[in-house]
Amino acid sequence: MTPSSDIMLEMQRRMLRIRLFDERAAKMLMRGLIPGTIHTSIGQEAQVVGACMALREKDKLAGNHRSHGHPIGKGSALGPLMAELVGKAGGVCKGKGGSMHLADYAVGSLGESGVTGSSIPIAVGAALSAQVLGEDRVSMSFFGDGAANQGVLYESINLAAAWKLPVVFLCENNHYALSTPSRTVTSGKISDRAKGYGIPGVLVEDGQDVLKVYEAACTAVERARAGEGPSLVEVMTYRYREHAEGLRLTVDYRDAAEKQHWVSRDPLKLFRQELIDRGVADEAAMVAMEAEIAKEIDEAVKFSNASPYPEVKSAFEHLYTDPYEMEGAQ
Amino acid sequence: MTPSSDIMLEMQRRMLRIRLFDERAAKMLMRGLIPGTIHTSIGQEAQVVGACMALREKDKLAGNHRSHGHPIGKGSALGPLMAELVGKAGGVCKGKGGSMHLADYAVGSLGESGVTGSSIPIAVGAALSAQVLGEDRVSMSFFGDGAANQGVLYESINLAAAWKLPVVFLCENNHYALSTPSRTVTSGKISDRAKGYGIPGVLVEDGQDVLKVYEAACTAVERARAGEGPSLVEVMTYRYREHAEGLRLTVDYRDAAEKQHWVSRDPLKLFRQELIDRGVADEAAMVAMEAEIAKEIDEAVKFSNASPYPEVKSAFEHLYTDPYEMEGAQ
Amino acid sequence: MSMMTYIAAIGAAQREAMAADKRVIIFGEDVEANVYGTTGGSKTRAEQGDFVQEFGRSRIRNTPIAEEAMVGTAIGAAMTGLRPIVDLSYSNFLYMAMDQFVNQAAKNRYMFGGQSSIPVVFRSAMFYGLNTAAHHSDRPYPMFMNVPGLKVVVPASASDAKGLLRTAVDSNDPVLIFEAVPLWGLKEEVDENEYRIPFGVARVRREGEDVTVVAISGCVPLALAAAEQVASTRGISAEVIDPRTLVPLDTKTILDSVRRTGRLIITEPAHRTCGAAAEIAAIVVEQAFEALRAPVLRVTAPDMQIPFSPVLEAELYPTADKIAAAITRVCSNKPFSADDPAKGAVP
Amino acid sequence: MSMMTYIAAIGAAQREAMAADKRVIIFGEDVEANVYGTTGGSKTRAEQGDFVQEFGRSRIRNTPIAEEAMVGTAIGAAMTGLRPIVDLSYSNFLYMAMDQFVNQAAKNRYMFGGQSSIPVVFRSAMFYGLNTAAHHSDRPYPMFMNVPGLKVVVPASASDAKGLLRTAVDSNDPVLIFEAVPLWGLKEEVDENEYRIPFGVARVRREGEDVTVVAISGCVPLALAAAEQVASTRGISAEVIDPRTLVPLDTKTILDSVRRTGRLIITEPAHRTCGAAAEIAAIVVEQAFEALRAPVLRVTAPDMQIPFSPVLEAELYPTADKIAAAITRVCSNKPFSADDPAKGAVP
Ligand SMILES: Cc1ncc(C[n+]2csc(CCOP(=O)(O)OP(=O)(O)O)c2C)c(N)n1
Ligand SMILES: Cc1ncc(C[n+]2csc(CCOP(=O)(O)OP(=O)(O)O)c2C)c(N)n1
Ligand SMILES: [Mg+2]
Ligand SMILES: [Mg+2]
Repeated sequence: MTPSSDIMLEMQRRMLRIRLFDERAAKMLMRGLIPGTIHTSIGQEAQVVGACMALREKDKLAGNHRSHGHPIGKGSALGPLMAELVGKAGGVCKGKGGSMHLADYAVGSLGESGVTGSSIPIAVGAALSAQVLGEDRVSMSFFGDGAANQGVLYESINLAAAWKLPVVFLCENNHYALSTPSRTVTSGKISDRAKGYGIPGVLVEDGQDVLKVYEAACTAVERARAGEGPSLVEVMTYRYREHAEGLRLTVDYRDAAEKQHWVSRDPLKLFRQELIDRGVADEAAMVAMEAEIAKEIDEAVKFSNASPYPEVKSAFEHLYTDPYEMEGAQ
Repeated sequence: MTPSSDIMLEMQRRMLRIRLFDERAAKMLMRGLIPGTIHTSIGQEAQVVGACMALREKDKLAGNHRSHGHPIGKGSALGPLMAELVGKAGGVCKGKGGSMHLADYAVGSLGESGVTGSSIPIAVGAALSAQVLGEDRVSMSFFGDGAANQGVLYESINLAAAWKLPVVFLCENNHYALSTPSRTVTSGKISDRAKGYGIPGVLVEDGQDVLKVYEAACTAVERARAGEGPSLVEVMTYRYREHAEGLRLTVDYRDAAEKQHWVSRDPLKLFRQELIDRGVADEAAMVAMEAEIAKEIDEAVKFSNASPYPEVKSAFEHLYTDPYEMEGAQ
Repeated sequence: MSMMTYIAAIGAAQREAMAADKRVIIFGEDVEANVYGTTGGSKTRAEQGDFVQEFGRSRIRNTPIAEEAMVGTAIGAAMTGLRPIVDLSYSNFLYMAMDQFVNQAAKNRYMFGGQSSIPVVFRSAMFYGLNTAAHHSDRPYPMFMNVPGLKVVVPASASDAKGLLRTAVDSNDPVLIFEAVPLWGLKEEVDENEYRIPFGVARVRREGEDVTVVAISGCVPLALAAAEQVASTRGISAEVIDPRTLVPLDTKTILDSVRRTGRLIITEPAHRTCGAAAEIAAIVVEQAFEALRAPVLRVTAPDMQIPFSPVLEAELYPTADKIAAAITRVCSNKPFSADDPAKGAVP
Repeated sequence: MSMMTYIAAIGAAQREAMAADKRVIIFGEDVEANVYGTTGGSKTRAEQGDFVQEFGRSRIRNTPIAEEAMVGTAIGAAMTGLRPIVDLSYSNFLYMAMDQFVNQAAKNRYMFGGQSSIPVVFRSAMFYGLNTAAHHSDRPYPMFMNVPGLKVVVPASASDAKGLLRTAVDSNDPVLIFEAVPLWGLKEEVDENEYRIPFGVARVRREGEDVTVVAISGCVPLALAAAEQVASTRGISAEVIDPRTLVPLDTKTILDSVRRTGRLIITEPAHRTCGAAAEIAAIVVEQAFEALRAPVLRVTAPDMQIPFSPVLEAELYPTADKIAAAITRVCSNKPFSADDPAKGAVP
């Protein structure tokens, strides 16, 4: 099932957004314009976008610390995302969350979690509300190969399978958890773990091919939407940069040849060529798209620069929804 | 590999100990002689003893709330166990633990856990110390079908497999977690979950046959001892009594025919007959053994009756090993 | 009005909440079989009145034993339209889901700049004094008081249990209710009609002039008994205040009382260090220091785990006698003046 | 003696402990690559001094991201002959293993009547004030103080960090060490030889006569700065006490000081409600009431989660100015007498 040209072009557009957004953000962090730290999805764009494009607007997702790609892949406006990374009042979370905790309820992004694995049952809960309220929506949980060793994933898979909840568990296997090679701490194959719960466990060997990811994600999403319950999809991919920007490790935990192999399979370059080969677009159209996205990024940075820093009193807002008087506020 | 006659006779002896100990304890609880509550292993004796007999004296085990069978199966003296249930100073835990928290370090029983699943990594830790210190011992973790849905089990399996630790995960599948049928909350087959971690997952369909359990347990224990890592063994069995003594549920959550089927396969009756058929023992020998164990139980109760209640000050002992002065002790 | 037990009042509140709003669902271990007595007609399952029959299996669900996923699923469901009540049975099992309580329930609304609301209720019962030993006897509510974003409720009577649970379900923020099993059988006049009891409003259980006794959860009846005791034996008039909710806490009622009485005792079943009693003592010595005429005493469980043996466990909790002794001490006729060394010896 | 940073002192203590006793092992996420800087020659991996090369992969191990199993495995290993040090990196991740800390580490020895000892050290770092937002900025040590059976250590200087960690490894009971990342870079004279600092012994960082300031973790340097400030601007002499360990707590040193000064401020980075400051205030008003001349003030983080934006986060923690203001208030020349209404207004 080949997606329409429009869909394929949108895939490339979103992958470009992630790539250029993260490249810009990395520069800004280095220049001290973004506080704290950020984790880029550079190299993993096909895995993120292939999965997100399988979702409809009403569908929900919850993610992790490597958080920019998920809302962008789901269609978030870039300005408020960039403003959030900088800590501005115009940030999508009003400057309260920052990079690891992006959320954009306008597009169904329920929230990224800086605590690995912690958001997995949140996505299951969104699937439960859909089932109980009879709303036609699916949720997707993004987590890494490292988080896949957290027990809460298996509790969540078991619960979702027992209740036939419309949720997709999507493992972003970039082969490493920070400095730790997956093979050294992960026994067996993550996607094989689905079998023990009687649900489909799908392995996408080539996570750099956005169409392969999209196809696997669509199958899982359709199954969920049809009321047949959850699936576990494991996508093999690679991050091109260090775990987090600014992190300096003197230990070479990644093999140069391995890295070279994956870098040579850059998802944007691959799909750009494919679009041209398929006659979906020509070189000129691609150049135009790249310019268009570059402009979007500039706009996003402008938006962020134009946004003021939050007022101090906002630090004391949004803890509770109901009116609440805090003891000993300082 | 048929075990020796001595081993087979010891199996029947230990199964009898569990049966008679629990029957007596249940009576004592009903008569108010045992406070709190107890969970009997009546009906599950083959599953418990078949597993424990695969262990050597130095080997360790950690269990759960259904706790009497594990130390008895490992060879504990009955007196201190009974005294513990009553809350006497002579109890194996000096009256501090009670039924759900038996531990007998003399036989390698590291402790039962009233919190389901919580003791699983404790057994993994005992396997780690064996590996690091180069001690030739294996540990076994006992947990139920309900606890098998706790994430900590999969974290523990993954860690033990990654480190090739000498531990056996033994699931006591008695088909129910309190009032909840396993099939309604457990997706897939528990033993199949091992595959996702690249370790053996063994299903013992007939957990009422002590030799079948013993054989599967021995294979897993030998594998662990040989340094090849953990195994997951799931034993199908059934509890003949209510989840806990004194618990009165008006909802019939267990089907009468199902219960009848399992009761008809009483592990003690089955093995008694088998011992006679195999010519390992005759009727007279069996009667003698039953009388001998009945006497052991009487002795255990006598031991408990003779033991004083702990002194109040002992409530303030054993929190810490190092000398410690408590603020505001009352 | 009718006489109702504490546990029946919880069941009644759950029934009302389920009937009133389809977004309310209940899940937890063994709730379908009404094992803990709050999801049926009564502790024994009456043909009618059974929640499964009344509300259906979509809205009342047994869960696997997986507290972390259970709690996280409830949070996610609350963020997307439901108003779940999660029955965690024993308070000891909350620890399994600690990450979800602290990192998700308490933080999501704040981290996301107010995009989400998390209307979810987590019920658990403090089974203490029942010889179930350390794995089934915890009173862990103080540690949740240290987590901003959660609300902490500790009902001490049937009518409060019902009205506070309804308010909890109405709350648009996560609420943890800690029920006191020793009070499950206690009866009180309860209104069969719907009503709410607001959070942050203490209940003055007994008025008095000489000393303020703030009593929490299972210690409320003990404090009332102690108050009667010192009244008859020593003519001491003790005021007994039940805060009912610890987050938010009704500091005004407590401070006003201490400003009148000049003396304060706080009694609770939790461990002593960093308990609710410590917080209340700290608030009072900050904000009503001028009024204090005597040391503030805490009557709590000591910093000790709970032993199984009845002869040992009995020693560990506050009793009416211990509370009465503390009251007597701070009210001893010895006048307290800043330079009276005797006072130092009080506790 | 040599100048050493707080983080280097931790690394030095770990190296000493590993070299001294083969039963000591270290595991946690990314410890092999020395990501957090305490398992190598320095933050950058020096060819020699690297723990993996020095002690081998059996004794220093990367774990999967599975805190619950990691902590439980360490407890089980400690119960059977090892003395593990578990590096949990951020204190926010302790919640994942809460059940293991509370139901296993704190209770096993007690429940089993003393059959087991559990010599295990759990290290975690409180990364706050660094714009990492609510999921990476918690200071959760107070909730562990409410759990009998655990020891809670909060080093505030390089020499203390080294000596307390050695004592923790020697301890036959579970110890949780909460390191303050804001202090990681702070240098102090540290003895390169082995030494221990006993638990339960506070360190008087500055002697004074007018007011006692109990400062915890990252607040110690702030309190010292505040003390200098009030000394020069107001001639107030403040005594600054660092308890160093919160369980056990050196109440004697604190009480003796308050009995001299008559005034107490407690400052800590944790949330206010049920924090260590509340406990210390409660102990003092129980046991040294007669000496108190002014309300006891707490300077803590408010009951609020931690926002990301630097302009917001900065507002939330204690500062030298806030501490100085509190000191000034309680030392205001207004004489405090029991019937002076002004006092009520102090906080
Ligand atoms: C519960 C928890 N433990 C540890 C960490 C620290 N940490 C942050 S990201 C990370 C690695 C995550 O690896 P993976 O899940 O594979 O995601 P990736 O970074 O590779 O995308 C770790 C260990 C955390 N944030 N939360
Ligand atoms: C963490 C936790 N959750 C819930 C309980 C309450 N509980 C005690 S036993 C039990 C059922 C356990 O079922 P299973 O693991 O199959 O063991 P079985 O009783 O069938 O032997 C439950 C829910 C508990 N003790 N601990
Ligand atoms: Mg990864
Ligand atoms: Mg079972």
